[in-house]
Amino acid sequence: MRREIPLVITFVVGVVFVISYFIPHYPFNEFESWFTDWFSIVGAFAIWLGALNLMKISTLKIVKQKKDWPFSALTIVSFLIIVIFGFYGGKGFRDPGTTFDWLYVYVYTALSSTMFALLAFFVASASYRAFRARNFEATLLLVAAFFVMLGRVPVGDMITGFLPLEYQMSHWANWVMNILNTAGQRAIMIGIALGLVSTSLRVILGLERSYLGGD
Amino acid sequence: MTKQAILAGVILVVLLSAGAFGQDRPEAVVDSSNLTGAILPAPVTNIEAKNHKYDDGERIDLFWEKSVDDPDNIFGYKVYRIDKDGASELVRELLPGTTEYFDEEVENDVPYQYIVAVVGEAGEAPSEMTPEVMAAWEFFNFSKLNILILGFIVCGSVLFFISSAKSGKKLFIRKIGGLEALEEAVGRATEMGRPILFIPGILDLDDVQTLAAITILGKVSRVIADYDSKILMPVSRSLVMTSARETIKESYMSAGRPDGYNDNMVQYITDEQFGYVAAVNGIMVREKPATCLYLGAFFAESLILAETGNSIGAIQIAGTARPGQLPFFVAACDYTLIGEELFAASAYLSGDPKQLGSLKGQDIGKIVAMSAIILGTLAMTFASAWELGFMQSLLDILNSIFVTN
Amino acid sequence: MDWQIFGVWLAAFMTLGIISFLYKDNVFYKAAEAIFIGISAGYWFIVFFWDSMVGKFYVQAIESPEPEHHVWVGLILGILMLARLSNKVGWIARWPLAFVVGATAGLYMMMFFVSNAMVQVQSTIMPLWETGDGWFTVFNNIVIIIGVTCGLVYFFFSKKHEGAFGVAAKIGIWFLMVTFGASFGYTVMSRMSLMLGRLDFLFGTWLEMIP
Amino acid sequence: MNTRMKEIIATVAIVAFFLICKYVLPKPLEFSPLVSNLIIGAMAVVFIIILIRTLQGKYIERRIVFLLVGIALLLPFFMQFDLPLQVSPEVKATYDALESLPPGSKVLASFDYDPPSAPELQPMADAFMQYAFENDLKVIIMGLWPQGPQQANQSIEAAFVANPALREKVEYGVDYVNLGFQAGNEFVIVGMGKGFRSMFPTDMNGTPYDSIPLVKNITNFGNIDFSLNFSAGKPGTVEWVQVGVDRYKLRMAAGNTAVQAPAVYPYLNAGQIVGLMGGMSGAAEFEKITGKTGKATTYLLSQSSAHLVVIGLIIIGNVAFFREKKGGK
Repeated sequence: MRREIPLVITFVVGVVFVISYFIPHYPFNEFESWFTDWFSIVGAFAIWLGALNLMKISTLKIVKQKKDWPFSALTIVSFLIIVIFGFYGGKGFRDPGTTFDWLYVYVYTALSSTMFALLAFFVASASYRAFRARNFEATLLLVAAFFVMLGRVPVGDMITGFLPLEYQMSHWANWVMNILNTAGQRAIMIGIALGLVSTSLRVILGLERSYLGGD
Repeated sequence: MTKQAILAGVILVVLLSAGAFGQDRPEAVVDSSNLTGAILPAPVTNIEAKNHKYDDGERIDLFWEKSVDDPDNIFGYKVYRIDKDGASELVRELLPGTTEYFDEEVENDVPYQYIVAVVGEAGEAPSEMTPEVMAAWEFFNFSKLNILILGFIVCGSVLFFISSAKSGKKLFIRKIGGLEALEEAVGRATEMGRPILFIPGILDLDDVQTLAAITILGKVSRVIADYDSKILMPVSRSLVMTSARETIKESYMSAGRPDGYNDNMVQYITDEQFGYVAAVNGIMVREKPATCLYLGAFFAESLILAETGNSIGAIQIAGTARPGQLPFFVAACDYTLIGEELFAASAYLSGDPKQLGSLKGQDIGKIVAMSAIILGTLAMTFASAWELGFMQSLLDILNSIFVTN
Repeated sequence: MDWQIFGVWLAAFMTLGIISFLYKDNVFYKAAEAIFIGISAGYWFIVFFWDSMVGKFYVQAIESPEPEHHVWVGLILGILMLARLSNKVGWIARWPLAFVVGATAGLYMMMFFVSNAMVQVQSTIMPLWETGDGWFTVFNNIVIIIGVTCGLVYFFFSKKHEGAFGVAAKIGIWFLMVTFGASFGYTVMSRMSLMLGRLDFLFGTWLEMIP
Repeated sequence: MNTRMKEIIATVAIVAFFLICKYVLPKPLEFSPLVSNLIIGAMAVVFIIILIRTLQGKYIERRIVFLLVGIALLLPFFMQFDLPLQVSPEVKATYDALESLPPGSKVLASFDYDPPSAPELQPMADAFMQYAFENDLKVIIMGLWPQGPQQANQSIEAAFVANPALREKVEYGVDYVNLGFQAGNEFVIVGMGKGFRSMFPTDMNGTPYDSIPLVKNITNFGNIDFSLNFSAGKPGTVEWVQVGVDRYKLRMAAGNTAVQAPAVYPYLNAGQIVGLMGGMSGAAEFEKITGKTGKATTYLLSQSSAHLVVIGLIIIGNVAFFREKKGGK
């Protein structure tokens, strides 16, 4: 039973979504909107699960005094702070001027943006040490990258300023993006779409069960 | 019997609508009294009301050509709906420039008529009343029949090949270039007496890319067991750790050297992305592996790993289906399994009927796509260049197969 | 105390704390990271609570004049999801998981098949003859058609890459490489922009040096 | 001197640097053309030194590369150059689509991004908001990312700051509305196809859908004239195209982060979206064509210099690579 019920659920729900694409009326449209509503609610719980799991792991770390446990305490405290202000704020919790908004602007934004901004430095350093034109394919890649990188900023047009306007770098970049890139992306896209169709089919029919985990 | 009933129904409807036509235009509908002495704007023309096709019988589409006074001398349009009792209702006021309205507040199978009035300074200029129209209910969306058929072809071939692979039929998959490179790279590490680093991405076991990586790990660890070289495998998920340990252990068993295996080959580091990368970097710098394999789902850490690998002079082979990271791997690694090649490699190595069959089924889909593109292009070219009639009809057929709206 | 000024200083301090990772992993970075993890989990927690649970579920199920009872099923599925936290009853979390996986599979199957396969195939069918857009358009059409077809050939696994087929696969991989190059260039652009945003904050908002 | 000492000295130096920046240097700081050119010259010299060192087989340390990039990104902020900027066809198409909308049109703006992507997408959103309010387009805001609606509020505020007259003119609930976030990724779009009301029973502040004048008559995508989507990943433009455009016939243009943009071009060329703004350059072009110059335009010089640095580093690395390869043979 532990295995069969999930397989039945997956089958029924998947089939309803496929059928309601073709048959636009009752009962499938009704089911589809029900499932859509449920999905939205389950999605919220999935996020809570993640948050609660984080709290669980952090608490265990503190209790067992594992390495770096003070940082786990910091995580829990900051979680609690924003959650408390969020609840306290009521429905307008994130209106400009609220404490929650203050936390969003000055703490959350600063931290999350900087975290991802670090990548700028890693890209640069990898450019110096790792990106090599070691064969024809890699050379092609780097040359295309140069065209795009120069063509998408004014400096490209400045370098090619001696050429007529429609032959300047930005037009080359446009061409690379709209023609060459489109062609390649399309091939990848069609391939991925077919892959997704066959994976989805296997999932709906219960041939693919790895998402259910072991035992 | 049924036929007669339908006939009777049709006659009834015709009579009713004739009756509706016979009625005077309801006075209450629009106020066309000319109060200011200004001239009424020109009414809209060619008004048409249609049942919206292939829905649940919940919508009527209204189209018209805009008033010649639009946009300078009018305030907008008003849509009136008249039900079968002759009662009219203002359903919506629209902006100048509008030429269509979709009425979704109608009941199924009830006849309605419509009037669109142009609102100007002098008042409203009504259009003609449309013939009666009903929002009808259709069982199947026939405009999507082609999608269903194409879908059946792709899904059918996937299922067909899976079942034929299961029944023991041998399915041909071309050799994947990266696999040979993989074996060479392991050999090189052995010659140099240095370890091999294997990173299975940073996602958990429920991701197909991680699964493919574990399949390939089976092959790699078998070669390692045969050559008696050393493997390092820091992972960021505890489930991945368990299954990687089992895989490597199995390889050592089947190579006849169960004593060569130990659990330290696979180590769990941390779930935290950057923390994991920092730790792996440390291992790379300390142990100086001769070969680094990055197979699985990667995010921003791809280029950090590849850079460190490069700085210690390792041979690097990567494979991922995440398009965002592929450029960095291709530029920084010696060999890269691109997208589907990762899954193909896994299918090739494992011989799993499910994977092989899907791969084959997808190939059928690609044949359909490629032939449609080539045929369609030829047909369109000939049709436009020499106006060949049969080419135009071929093109029309292809268009009807691939049209989606 | 002016909270806005304090906020800017705090944000600057946190920004520098994370940037310090570039030198090496250190206690400031770890602290900033720990706060980040907590704050972002809390942020999502709260927004999902107000917008999804109160803004949608509560309104639909209870507050609305015509309550919709079916959403209670969604709530039950959601609660079952939380069973994952326990080892004993964790297996029951597979039911909502099966629901999510099934819904996603069913929707994706149609979405991707139509938008990413059929529409793309249809729009790759283009004339190789001048139809009023000039011969350069024809040239571009040829390039796209060759690119897409050869790209598909490269990802075709049922036939060996030899002869004419091998040549097509080779051309296919070149197209893929140029595509990756374009992505590469764009990704660099993106990464640099992110850092620019932070520098603008540090030297503009905080230090007020940027004109 | 041991490492510990060095680190302490470096920390003190960094703190001193920021304190000097804060309390000593003139504000705002602007380089004269001479100084700007000298700096550019100095950077060129640094690159030549790096090239020579690398050719000698002495790769410079990562942290020095980091520092170099930081400088290359930072210093152009203080320089004044006039940059030529050509608007690409896909950005122009976005603008043309907006221009073709008669006043009073209802535009659905989905904010599907978070603060890390804001440097690229916020300038587009700011310019769009100001444009929409000035041209009397009715904006319906929503987010598939929880942070989106809050970013939208920032854009509205930015529009009010850029054109203070708008603060009086524009009214919440009549000229724009913020429906907030809803969980469920692409399923939210599916649900909206059936009815906006079911996915957003209330707006961001809990006002019931039916008591908001702007949206109470909007049932689904059929009542929307145009849609603009600011997207940093999944769910975003791809999902909007797949569900909103291909299934519910929405007319749409998109603003994307540069990471995502290349994958969206096939949709653009297949006519599934009418326009596309990609990354910082797309944002700057959009600012230029709408005449709402903002952050993206000021970032362009730094962006250019960063690209040059990356290209320079790749070239230096490869020159050394080929030399080694030759030497190896």
